[in-house]
Amino acid sequence: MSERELTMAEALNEALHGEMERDPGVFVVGEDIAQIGGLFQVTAGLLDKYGPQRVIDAPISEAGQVGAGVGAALVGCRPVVELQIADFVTLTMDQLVNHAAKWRYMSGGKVTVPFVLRGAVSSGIGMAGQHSQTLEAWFVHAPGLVVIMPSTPYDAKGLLTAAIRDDNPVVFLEKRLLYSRRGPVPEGDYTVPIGVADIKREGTDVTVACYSQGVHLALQAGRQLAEQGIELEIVDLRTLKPLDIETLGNSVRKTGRLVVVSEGARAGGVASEIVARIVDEAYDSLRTAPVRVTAKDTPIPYAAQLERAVMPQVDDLVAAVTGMLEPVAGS
Amino acid sequence: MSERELTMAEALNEALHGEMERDPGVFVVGEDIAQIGGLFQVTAGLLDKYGPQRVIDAPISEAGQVGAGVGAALVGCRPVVELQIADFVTLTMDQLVNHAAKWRYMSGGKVTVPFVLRGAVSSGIGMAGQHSQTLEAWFVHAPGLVVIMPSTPYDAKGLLTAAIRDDNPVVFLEKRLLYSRRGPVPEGDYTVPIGVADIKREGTDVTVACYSQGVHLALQAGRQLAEQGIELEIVDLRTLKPLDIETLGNSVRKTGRLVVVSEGARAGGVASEIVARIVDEAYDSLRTAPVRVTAKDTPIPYAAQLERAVMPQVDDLVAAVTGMLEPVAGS
Amino acid sequence: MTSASVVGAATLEELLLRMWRIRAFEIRAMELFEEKLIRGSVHPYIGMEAIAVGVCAALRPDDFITSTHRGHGHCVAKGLDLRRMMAEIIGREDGYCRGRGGSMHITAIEQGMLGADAIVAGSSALAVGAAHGLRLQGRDSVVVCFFGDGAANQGILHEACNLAAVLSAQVIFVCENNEWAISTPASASTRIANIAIRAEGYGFPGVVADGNDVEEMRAVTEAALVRARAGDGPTLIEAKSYRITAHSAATKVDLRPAEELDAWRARDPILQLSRKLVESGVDEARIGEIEAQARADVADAVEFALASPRPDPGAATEDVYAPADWNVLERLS
Amino acid sequence: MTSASVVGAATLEELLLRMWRIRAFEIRAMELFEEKLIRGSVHPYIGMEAIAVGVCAALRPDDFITSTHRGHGHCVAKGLDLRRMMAEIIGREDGYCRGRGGSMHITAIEQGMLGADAIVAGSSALAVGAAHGLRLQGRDSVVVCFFGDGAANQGILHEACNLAAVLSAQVIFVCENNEWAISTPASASTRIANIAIRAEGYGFPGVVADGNDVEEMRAVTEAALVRARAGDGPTLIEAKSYRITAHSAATKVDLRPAEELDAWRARDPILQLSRKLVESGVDEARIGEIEAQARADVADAVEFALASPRPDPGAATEDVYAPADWNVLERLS
Ligand SMILES: Cc1ncc(C[n+]2csc(CCOP(=O)(O)OP(=O)(O)O)c2C)c(N)n1
Ligand SMILES: Cc1ncc(C[n+]2csc(CCOP(=O)(O)OP(=O)(O)O)c2C)c(N)n1
Ligand SMILES: [Mg+2]
Ligand SMILES: [Mg+2]
Repeated sequence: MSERELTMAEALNEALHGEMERDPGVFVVGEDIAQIGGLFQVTAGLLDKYGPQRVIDAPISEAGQVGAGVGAALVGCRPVVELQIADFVTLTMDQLVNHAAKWRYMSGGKVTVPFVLRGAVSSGIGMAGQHSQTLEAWFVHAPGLVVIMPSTPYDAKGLLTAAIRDDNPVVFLEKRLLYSRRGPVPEGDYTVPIGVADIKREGTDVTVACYSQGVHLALQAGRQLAEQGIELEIVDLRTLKPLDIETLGNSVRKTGRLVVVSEGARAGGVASEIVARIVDEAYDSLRTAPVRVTAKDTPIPYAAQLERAVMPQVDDLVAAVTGMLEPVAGS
Repeated sequence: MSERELTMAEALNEALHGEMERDPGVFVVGEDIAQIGGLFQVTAGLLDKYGPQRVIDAPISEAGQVGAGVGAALVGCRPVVELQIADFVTLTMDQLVNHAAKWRYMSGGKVTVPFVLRGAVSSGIGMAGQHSQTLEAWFVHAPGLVVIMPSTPYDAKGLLTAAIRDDNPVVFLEKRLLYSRRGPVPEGDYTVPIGVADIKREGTDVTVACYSQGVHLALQAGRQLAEQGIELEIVDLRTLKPLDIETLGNSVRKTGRLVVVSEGARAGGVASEIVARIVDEAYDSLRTAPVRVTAKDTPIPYAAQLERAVMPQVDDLVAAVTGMLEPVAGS
Repeated sequence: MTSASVVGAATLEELLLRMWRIRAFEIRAMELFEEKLIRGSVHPYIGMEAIAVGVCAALRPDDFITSTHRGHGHCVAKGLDLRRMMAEIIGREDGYCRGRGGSMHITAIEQGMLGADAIVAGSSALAVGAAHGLRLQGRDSVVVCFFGDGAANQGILHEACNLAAVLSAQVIFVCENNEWAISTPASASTRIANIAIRAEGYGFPGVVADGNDVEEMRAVTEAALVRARAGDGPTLIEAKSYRITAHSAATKVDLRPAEELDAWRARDPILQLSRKLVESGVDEARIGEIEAQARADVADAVEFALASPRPDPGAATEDVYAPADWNVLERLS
Repeated sequence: MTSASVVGAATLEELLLRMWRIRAFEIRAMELFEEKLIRGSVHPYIGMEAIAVGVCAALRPDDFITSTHRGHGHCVAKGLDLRRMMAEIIGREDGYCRGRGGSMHITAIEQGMLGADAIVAGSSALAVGAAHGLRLQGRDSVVVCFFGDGAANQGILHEACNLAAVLSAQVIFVCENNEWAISTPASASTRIANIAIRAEGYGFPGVVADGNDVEEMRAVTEAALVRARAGDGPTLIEAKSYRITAHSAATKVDLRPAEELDAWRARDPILQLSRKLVESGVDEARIGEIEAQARADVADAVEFALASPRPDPGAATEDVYAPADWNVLERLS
């Protein structure tokens, strides 16, 4: 059986086609998603198949779209709202956090909000300050939300399918540079379980906790370091909330060392959260201080070499790993 | 010289009076802040003195108010916008993060945005899910913002004065339960420096990093534990961004133990960030794993005993401290 | 008591009873707040009863509403159980939200109440999405979105109105213009006399109605329902009214001029309807009975609520997430 | 080249030169994007030049504007230096933002340009606040807020318009209705024919103008300026126009019907103004000179920009915060 390869954008598109076919309550809303199939073609072909009531080119009003998604979810639909660029989530934080995330709890557990908010994280291509942010840390800090960031086409299709079927509000962030990356994707229906990390590379020396684009930085660093005899264990978290602390903890207990990679800003980022969780979970197994490899605490600049300077690079990860393996003076 | 005592609300009010008197570019905007002086009287008396152009009862439109603040700051004013309840900041995240926080950097450092956003954090009194959040972790994760949360009337007046004079956008969060707490406050002009923590209690056994209401939990726990001969060192961070890692690091290097208290939700919270920073800064000085005492990962429920159950209590802090002082089996 | 039926053409006496139930509920709620049995806040609907009762009298049971911080009146008018409402606002296990939500968050989807919302204007987009969802399900149920004059200036309302227009959503926007938003008069928060005119900017009808006249409220709602069910899209109804009480039970400073208050007190919707009924031949005593009935219903609700158990603190972390494969305790970070 | 003067009553020839400068700039920018010298995106203002040039011709140098993702035209019209603009959009140190901002974030407060904003409608509230700030400073400078037809449906615009009305802020809202928002026609994103009518909902005037007629744009702006400077509050000007190019240099699918595009091409504002000048006696050759001059200015700007140094990566973390006592490197978390 030859393995079929798709881009991540195609994989996501298949997930949407599959779920819209399967469940008439699934519908998609967003800017420029119907007629042209979205700027990144993730919603391509849906309008022709499912019509304008289920595939909606919405007016530019992100908060309204998210709020409408919540309302439709409350009456039993499974809306999927696309943010053209993930930064625009800033406009929707009230509908997302004060509404989607809390409605179930505030109702005493009586209602469910099966709602997916997808968006493209667009750093790395010069889109500059207002189009390059990745804010997963905010969502992790909003009880009631599920947060997913896939790194491969396979995971993307399976996780988006799982997200749509999940009865909770899900924020699903797609790194734009990954849309065109290819990988094997089975045809038809499958899910990748939410809350389960995936070990993308086994190793014995240092655990790398990562997700989305960070996984690819880690894989590249892993190849480089293997040449020096250093074996990374790469744990692709895939979902940030819930976090698969078990898999990550087991890996850290094995290697005794942890590097966390995140493209989010450093202060208050997901990397900090993961360090704190591992401190709770596996402190005594740590042979050295966990290290965070993150974006710097700046807005994202436009010029190429500036953007590169503030975003985490493979070299930063390599340096972090080799730094923690050096014998510490006096210990 | 007898020490004058004021409530925190009165202290904040003095800071506003002082700065409006001193600088004609300072003006205040918010809901119900002019005619009735704000729900918590922080802006009392300003309208009479400075008139409706500088003390503005705005239409309910929080994003618009914040955006207007940014615009006024760009032309050289120093606006102070009040959010009646801090949760409503969800409505303003785009103006705050994509505009206030980034405008300077995106302009290549040419413009300044001297803007203060104040709001009341209202947990503890049954205001329920949409009126009880404390989201400082989000702001810490937004490069360009300064984040301040005072615990005493003295600090509140000095820090608000410093915030208004600072050339950066500042988010200033005031715990509503602290408004009526009294403490010594000097008359006239003074500032408390931004970015400098304050040791509210010296001790040798465990460092407690805290801020806002957390300081009062810590002080109470400190008194209880002192009776058992355990001496807490209570570091009131006061500003969360920039973080005074030096003072905190020195304390941890002295005590070898850290508990972080935050009323924010646990996952992705400020407590996680502080643990990660101390892991960077003073890992080798730690004698045991740092512990976080935080709110649970839920929206805030209404009923009293539920709200108490999800918010961090003095007992939780006491248990955390005694837990980390118990001899660990096998070590 | 059993929940009021909202089906069919209720008689004026029935409408009066519903209005009295709201008022009696609010009076008791304010007292319970003073007695510290209710925490947080209570925003009484007193003086505005004709709006919710008139609008909801036109609805079918399978129609929906969204509500506000000032939501008790909408709940009662939609037929919610006073007992479970009262249990909720004093924070007990038998409350509609098991004490999690409180006064500002009563939700009862099974009765068409999508939820009260303490974010001013916050539920407007929810209403639009719910309406669109119902359409997809082939249902002609309509969603009514209540909001205040103060809420009219929030961005989300603009987005919701425009989206509703574009989708021809089966939504009715009901602006409860009670002239004030806490301490801010509507005249200070906009430059226009009638919020209803904003509907033109979205391309659907805007209607000004007397919010103290329950029959007029029912009639304008009926017209809007016909439009909505036919797929012709939303209507904005601006109900002119007034809150006779202060903004909330916790309000300390109330700026409303005495004359203004007096003028509106004279136009009290309950008073007006009672007078009308008497003029049409109903016995004064019967009016008294209706009030007594409502007060008795509320007394019963309070008794029920106070007897209801307090929620178990150990359950405080439940129900953040809906059940799911991944949702086993140890995976929840 | 030196930056175009925008003071006083510019002659039609001067206006044509400005319009040509915009067009020539955009043509080169699209080429440079193709050549990968420009990253991210370029949203050409081609076809809409009469709006920015007409509006800005009415302004004083101490008036302000806020701009959008499609902001180059506003910058040129406001008199910004083509060299520093070009250096910015190719990411060099001599750019207006030292290469930090790029095409969507040019800021030049010293020239009354408060900033381009890549958040659709995002700068509308900024404009209102800036206007209020200017008033507090005793200045009668006016702030013009440019935004698109797509932007008109964003909540923040509603809030900004209402706030401006309430404050009688010296703001002019200029809606550049170019009929499309990426792939979404204005007719699909609202149910109204003229966005200008929304002004009524805020209580200030709304005017529809021919956005391809530079003189009309200048005239309606002048009227709005008088109003604004007199303290009478904002005006909404809806400029009907069209973008002749696709949404951005990166656009792959363009849905615009060929006939629609052709019809608007025939109404090209540069063409129209050129024709008018010729009709009024100006030499065809002079028109050609103006175009040549603009192209030369842009060529000079490109040369300047390419010669400008790339920003130092080591400085990438500077300027996040303004200087302050606390702002010493080791305290910055
Ligand atoms: C987004 C938001 N801003 C502010 C508040 C605080 N607040 C509660 S009620 C209210 C006034 C609302 O006025 P209106 O919409 O006219 O409703 P009314 O209270 O008059 O029924 C305000 C400002 C809030 N709850 N939500
Ligand atoms: C808040 C926000 N949503 C979406 C986008 C993506 N986007 C960029 S331009 C654009 C269309 C804007 O249309 P319009 O306001 O008509 O301006 P035009 O491009 O036609 O000049 C969109 C949707 C954005 N930049 N900001
Ligand atoms: Mg009101
Ligand atoms: Mg457009």
